[in-house]
Amino acid sequence: MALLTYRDAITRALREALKDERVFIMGEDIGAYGGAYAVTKGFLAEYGPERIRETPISESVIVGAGTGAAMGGLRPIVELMTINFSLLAMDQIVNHLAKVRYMSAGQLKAPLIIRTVTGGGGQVGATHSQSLEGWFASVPGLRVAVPATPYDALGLFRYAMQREDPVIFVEHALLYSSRGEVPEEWYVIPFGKAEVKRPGRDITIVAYSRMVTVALRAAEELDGRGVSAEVVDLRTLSPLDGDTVIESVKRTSRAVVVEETWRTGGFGATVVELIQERAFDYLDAPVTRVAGADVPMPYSRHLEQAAIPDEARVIKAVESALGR
Amino acid sequence: MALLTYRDAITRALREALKDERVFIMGEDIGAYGGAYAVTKGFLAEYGPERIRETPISESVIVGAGTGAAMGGLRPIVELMTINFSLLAMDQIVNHLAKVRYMSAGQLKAPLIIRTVTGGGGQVGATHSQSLEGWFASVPGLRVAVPATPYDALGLFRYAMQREDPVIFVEHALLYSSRGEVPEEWYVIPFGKAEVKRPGRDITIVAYSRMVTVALRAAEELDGRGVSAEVVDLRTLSPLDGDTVIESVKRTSRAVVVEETWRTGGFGATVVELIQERAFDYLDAPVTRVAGADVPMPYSRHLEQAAIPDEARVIKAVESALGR
Amino acid sequence: MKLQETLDKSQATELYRQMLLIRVFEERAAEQYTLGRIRGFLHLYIGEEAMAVGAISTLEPRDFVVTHYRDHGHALARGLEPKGVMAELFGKATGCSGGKGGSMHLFDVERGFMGGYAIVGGQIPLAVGLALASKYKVEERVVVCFLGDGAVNEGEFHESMNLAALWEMPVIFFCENNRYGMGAPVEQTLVFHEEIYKMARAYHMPAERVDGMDVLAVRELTREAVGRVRGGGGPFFIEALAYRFRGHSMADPMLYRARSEEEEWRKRDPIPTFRKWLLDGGLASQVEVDTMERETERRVEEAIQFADESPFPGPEALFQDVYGE
Amino acid sequence: MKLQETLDKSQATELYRQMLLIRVFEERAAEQYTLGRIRGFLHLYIGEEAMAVGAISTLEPRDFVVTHYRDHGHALARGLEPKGVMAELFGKATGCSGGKGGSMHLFDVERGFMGGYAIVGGQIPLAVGLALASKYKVEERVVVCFLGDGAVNEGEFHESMNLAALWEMPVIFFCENNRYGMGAPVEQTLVFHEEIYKMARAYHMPAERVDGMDVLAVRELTREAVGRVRGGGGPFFIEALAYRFRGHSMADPMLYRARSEEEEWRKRDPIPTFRKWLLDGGLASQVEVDTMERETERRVEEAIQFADESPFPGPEALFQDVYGE
Ligand SMILES: Cc1ncc(C[n+]2csc(CCOP(=O)(O)OP(=O)(O)O)c2C)c(N)n1
Ligand SMILES: Cc1ncc(C[n+]2csc(CCOP(=O)(O)OP(=O)(O)O)c2C)c(N)n1
Ligand SMILES: [Mg+2]
Ligand SMILES: [Mg+2]
Repeated sequence: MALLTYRDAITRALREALKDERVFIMGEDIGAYGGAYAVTKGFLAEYGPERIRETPISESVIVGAGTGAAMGGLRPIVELMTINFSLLAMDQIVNHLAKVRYMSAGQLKAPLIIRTVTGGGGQVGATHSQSLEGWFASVPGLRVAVPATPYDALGLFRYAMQREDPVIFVEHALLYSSRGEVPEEWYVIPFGKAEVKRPGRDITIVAYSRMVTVALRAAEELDGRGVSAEVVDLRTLSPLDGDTVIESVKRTSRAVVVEETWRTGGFGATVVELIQERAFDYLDAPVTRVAGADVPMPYSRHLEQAAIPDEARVIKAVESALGR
Repeated sequence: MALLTYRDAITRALREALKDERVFIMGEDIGAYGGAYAVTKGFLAEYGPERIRETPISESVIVGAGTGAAMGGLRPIVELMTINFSLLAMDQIVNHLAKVRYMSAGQLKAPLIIRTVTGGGGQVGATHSQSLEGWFASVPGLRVAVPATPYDALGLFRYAMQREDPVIFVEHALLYSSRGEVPEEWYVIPFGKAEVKRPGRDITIVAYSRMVTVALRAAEELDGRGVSAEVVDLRTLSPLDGDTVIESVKRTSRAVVVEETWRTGGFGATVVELIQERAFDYLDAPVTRVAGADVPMPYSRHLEQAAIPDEARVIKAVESALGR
Repeated sequence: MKLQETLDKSQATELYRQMLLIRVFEERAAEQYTLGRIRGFLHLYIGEEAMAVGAISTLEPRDFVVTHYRDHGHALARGLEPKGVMAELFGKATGCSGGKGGSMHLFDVERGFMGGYAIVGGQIPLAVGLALASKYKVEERVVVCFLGDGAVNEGEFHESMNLAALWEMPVIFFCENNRYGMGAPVEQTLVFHEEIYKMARAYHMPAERVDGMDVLAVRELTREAVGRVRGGGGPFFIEALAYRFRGHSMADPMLYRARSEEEEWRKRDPIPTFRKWLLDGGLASQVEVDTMERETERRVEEAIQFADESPFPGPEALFQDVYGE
Repeated sequence: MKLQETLDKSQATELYRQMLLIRVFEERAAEQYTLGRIRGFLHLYIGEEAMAVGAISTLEPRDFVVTHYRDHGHALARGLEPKGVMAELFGKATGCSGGKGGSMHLFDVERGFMGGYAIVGGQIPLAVGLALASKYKVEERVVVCFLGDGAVNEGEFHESMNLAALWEMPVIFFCENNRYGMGAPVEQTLVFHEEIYKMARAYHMPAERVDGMDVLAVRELTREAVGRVRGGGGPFFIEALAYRFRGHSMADPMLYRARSEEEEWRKRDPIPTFRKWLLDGGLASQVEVDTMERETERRVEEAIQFADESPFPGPEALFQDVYGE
C-alpha cells in the first residue's frame, strides 16, 4: 500500500495505458510543458512525440481527431486542459463522439477517453471555474467518471481502458495534491458502482468529485454533534448507481445531495428526484441539495468561497433535514 | 382577436422589434432563403441587407459578433437555425454572452436575443433532434424562454426586447404551424410567470414548449376518465416560477413533470426537486417525470415516436401517480 | 475530356454506370419522399455525380471515405448496395445504418464508408483522426473527406487544415463547391470564394481546382492526389466546381437563385456529357448504354421494393447501440 | 528606430512612461503574487510593452480595445489607473472589475477598454461585433483586437477573419506573436508560423508584420492601419514579433525553452532600447528619465497601497450583476 497523490495515481494510470501501443495522448501543453497540472510530466521524453502529441490550441479538432482515431482502431486519450474549454469542443463531443455508435447501428465505436479538469476554488475567475460534468452525464452515449480519491481515479481509469465507450474522465483541480492509499496489487473499479465512503445511520449525504471530501469533513464534524451521517460517493455520473443510493436512504430516511455546479439545472437534481421517487415512503424529510451559487464564478476570494459549497453549508443542510 | 400561427406570431414580434433602429437580425439563410423555418420570409426585401444579415455558416462568430454588437449598444437578434448547432457556439454563449455583465461588475451588458429551434419529432435524426434548452437555463446570466403558444411567443418576445439580458428564445420545430388567438391590443408577458393553461383538481402536470400541448391533450383525455388534471406551462425556464407550480401542487397533492429532453440530467428534475422540497408535506405520491428516452434520436419513425413523450405516456404517469 | 492511360474501356463504362445509378437512385428517392415513405430531410446529389464517382473510383478498398449529409452519392460510389441505402431512407432495419441514421447518417464500415455527418464541418476533424490512425499504424490508408463550400465557413475547417498539414496526415480534402450553402451563394459567405483552393495553400498544402462536372478530370486529379498522399506527401486539397440541380433539400422553395443559372449548368450535366463522350469515342455502343440504363432502373426499382418490404426496427432497437457490450 | 513626423517630444516620452509603468506594475504584481495577495492565474506582459503602448497610443478615446487574458499592459496603455488594476488583482471592490473579474478579465468601459477575455480566441468574435456596431451606427470608431499567436490556432480566428473581411469591418487584428502559446512554440502549432500575417492576406485583408520590440515601429504601422480602417478600408491585420521574458503565468516552470533564447531576446528589451534612443536623440535628459522612473515606482507603490487598503466586495456583491435591473 503506497500513499499516492491523485495526480500520481492518474499519471500511473496513463503509464499503464501507454503499454498498449494503440494508446497515444493528445492535448495542449502535455509535452514539454508537462501538462497544465503536471500529470504528463516527463512523458514526452519517455514516450516520444508520436505518442505524446502536443496539439495546437484547437479543442474541436483535438476531440474530433481523437474520435476519428478511435474509430480507426486506436485508443486515444485526449486531455482538455480544463472542462471550461470543452465548450469549444461541444459539438464534437455531443454530436459526434457520443453518437457514432448509435447512428451507425453499432458498426462504429469510438473508445476515446477525454481527461479534463473541473471545478472552482482556485480564484481563476468565471471563465475558468465551471463544473460542467453534469451536462456530459446527460448525453446518451457518453460515460462520465468523477473520481474523488487517488484509489478511485486509478481504478476507474483502468476500467475505462477496458471498455469501448467514450469516457469523459473528470479530475478536480483542487484534488491533485490530495493523498490516499493505493495498493500495488491490480484492481479495477467498474463504472456505475457508487461507494459508501463512510457508513452512518441518520442521514445519507450523496456527493461526487471534490464534494466527497467536503461531505466527509462535514460528516466528521457532525459526528461530534451526535449525528451519524453516511457518505455515498457516486464515482460515476453515467452510469448512475441508483441502487446504492436508495439502499442507503432506505436505512437513513433522509438525504442531502452535494455538488459544486450551479444549483439550477444541476445534475444532482436527478439524484434528488431518483431518491424521492424510489424511496418516497421511507423519507422523513424532503431531500435537499447543496450546490454552487447561481452566479458566474467571482474572482474575489470571499465571494468565491461563498459560491462553492463547504462543510458549513452541508452541515446546515443536514441539520435542517434532521429538523434541528 | 386573430388566429395566428406560432410562426406568424414570431414574425410579428420580429417586425415590431425592427421598428427600433438598433435592431438587426443575423443568421444563416435568413435572407433570400427566408429562414429555415420561413420566419423571416420577405424580410430581406423589406428591410435590406444591413438589417437582415445573411451570415456564413459559423455559429461561433455569429453569436460572438452578436454579443459584441450588443455590448456596443445595439439590440441584435441572432437566429441559430436549430439548437443543435448552438453546440458550436457554446463557448461564446456560456463564457462570453452570459458572463460579460458579471465579470465587468455591471459595466457591460449584452442584450442579445438568440432565437433558435428545439425538439425532435421531424425524423431528422440524432444530430438534429435535440432539446438542449435546459443546459442554457442552468447558466447564470442567461434567460431562457420556451413558448408553447403563439400568444406566449409574441408576449415573451416583447418582454425580451424590453430588457437588457441575453435571452435564448427557444421555438419548437413542430409548433410553427400551430394556431392560437392573439389579440390586436398590446400585451407583454413577463419572464418568470408560469401559467395555468388548464385548471384541475387531482394532479398538476408541469410542462414547457411543445410538451404543453401534449399535456393538454392528455388532460383532455383524462377528463373523460374522471381525472381532473391541471396543466402548468412554465413559459420560461430562467427565471423559473416555482411559486405558481407550488401553489398548484399544494391544491392537487400530486405532480408529473413533462419534458422532451433526455431523462437523465433533464432540467425537469430541478422542477421535481423544487416540488418535493417546497410541497413535501402536501404530496400524496412521489413526483414523477415523463421525459425523452436516454438515446441519441433514432431516425426510424416508430423508434423516434417511442423516444419522445406522448399523451399515452403522460396519462400513464398520471394514473400511476393516482395509484390507478 | 480525355481518356487517361490509367483508364480502360470497362473502367470508363463503370464510371458511367455509377453516375447513372446515383442519378436514378436520387430521382426515385425524391419520388418516394413525396409519397411519404421517406421522411425528415432529403438532400439530393443530382448534378454532382461526377465528383463522388470520379474521386472515389481512385481508391483502394482499405481507404476511408468520410462525408457530409448529402451522402447518397458517395455511399453508392463507394459500392454500397442501393438496397441498403434505400432501406435506410425508409427507416428500415435492413438499412445500412439499421434505420437509425437516416439519409444524413449513412454508414458502411466494411466498405470503408465511415459515414455521412449532418453537422456542417463536423466530419472534417473525424477525417483527420482517421488519417492519424492510418499514419500511426503505418497502414498507408488514404482518407478522402468530402465537404461543401459551406463547411469552409466553419472554424473546424481551419483547425483541421492546420492540424492535417502540421502532422502531414494522409487525407484528401475534397471540397464540393456547388456555389451555394443552402440558400447562401458563396460570394456572400466566403471572402475568398473565387479561389477556395488557394486558401488551402496558405496552410502549405498542395491544392488544385478541377471541373466537378467532368468525371475524368476529377478522377485524374484525385488519382494524382491519392498517389502523393499515399506516398507520404501529407494532405492534399481539391476544389471541384459543380452545381446541384435541385434544391438544398426537398423542402427548399429555391427562391434564392435564378432558373436561368440552373439551366446554364444543366447544359453541362455530367451524365449526358459523359455518355456522349463514351459513344463518340466508341467506348460504348448505344445498345450497351441502353442496357445499362435499363439495368440501373431495375436495380433501383428492386431497392425500393426491398426497402418497402423490409421490416421496421423492433422496439428493442431503441436502446441498442447506445453503449458497447 | 526613427522619430516620425507625427510624434513630438512629449509624446515620445509619454510612450516611455507608459512602457515603464507596465514594466514596474508587472514586476511589483509578481512580487505581490508571491506574497499571496494576488491569487489565481497571473500572466505578465513583461517584454511585450512596446506592442500595447505603440498600438494603443494611436487610438482616439472613442475607439475600442479588446484583448486576451494577458491584459494588464493593454489596460494600462489605455489609461486605466494602476490603482484600479492593482485593486482588481487583489480582488478588491475598488478594482476595475469590482473584484469580480480578476487579472484575466479587466474592464473599463468608460475608457473604451472593452475587456480582457480568458478563453483563447474568445475575444475575436466580440471585437468583430463591436466593429459591426461601429459601422452600423456610422460612428467611425476603430476596434483594436489583441490576440496571441496561440489564438490563431482556434477555429474562431478563421470565422472572425472571414466575417470581418466579408463585411468590411473597422477592426484591427493585432497578433502578438511572442513565439509561444503557453509551452508550445509556434513551430509546433501553426503550419504557417513563419508568416502568420500572410494568412490574413488569404482573407483579402491588408496585413503587415512589425518588430514588436520597437515601440515606434509598432506605433507607425498601427497609425497607418487606424487611418485606413477609420476611412472605411475594412479590417487590417498586424503581426508583431516579440517575446515574453517571463513564464506563461506565475505557475510556469519554463521547462520548454532555453535560457539562452531568453537572453538573446532580453538584449532587445524594448524599454532600455527606447530609453537609450530618447537620451541619444536628446528627446529626454537623464534627469527627466530618472524622475520618470521614480515617479512610476511611486505610482505603482501607491497602487499597491490603495489595493491593499481597499475593502473586499461585501457578500451582497455575489448575486449582483448576474442580470440587469
Ligand atoms: C453546424 C451546422 N450549421 C447549419 C446547418 C444547416 N445546414 C445544413 S446544410 C447547410 C448548407 C451547407 O452547404 P455546403 O457545405 O455548401 O453543402 P451543400 O449543401 O452545398 O452540399 C446548412 C447551413 C448544419 N447542418 N450544421
Ligand atoms: C480555449 C482555451 N484553451 C486553452 C486555454 C489555456 N491557455 C491559456 S493561455 C494559453 C496560451 C495562449 O497563447 P497565446 O495566444 O500565444 O498568448 P500568450 O500567452 O503567448 O500571450 C493557453 C493554451 C484557454 N485559456 N482557452
Ligand atoms: Mg455548397
Ligand atoms: Mg503567444
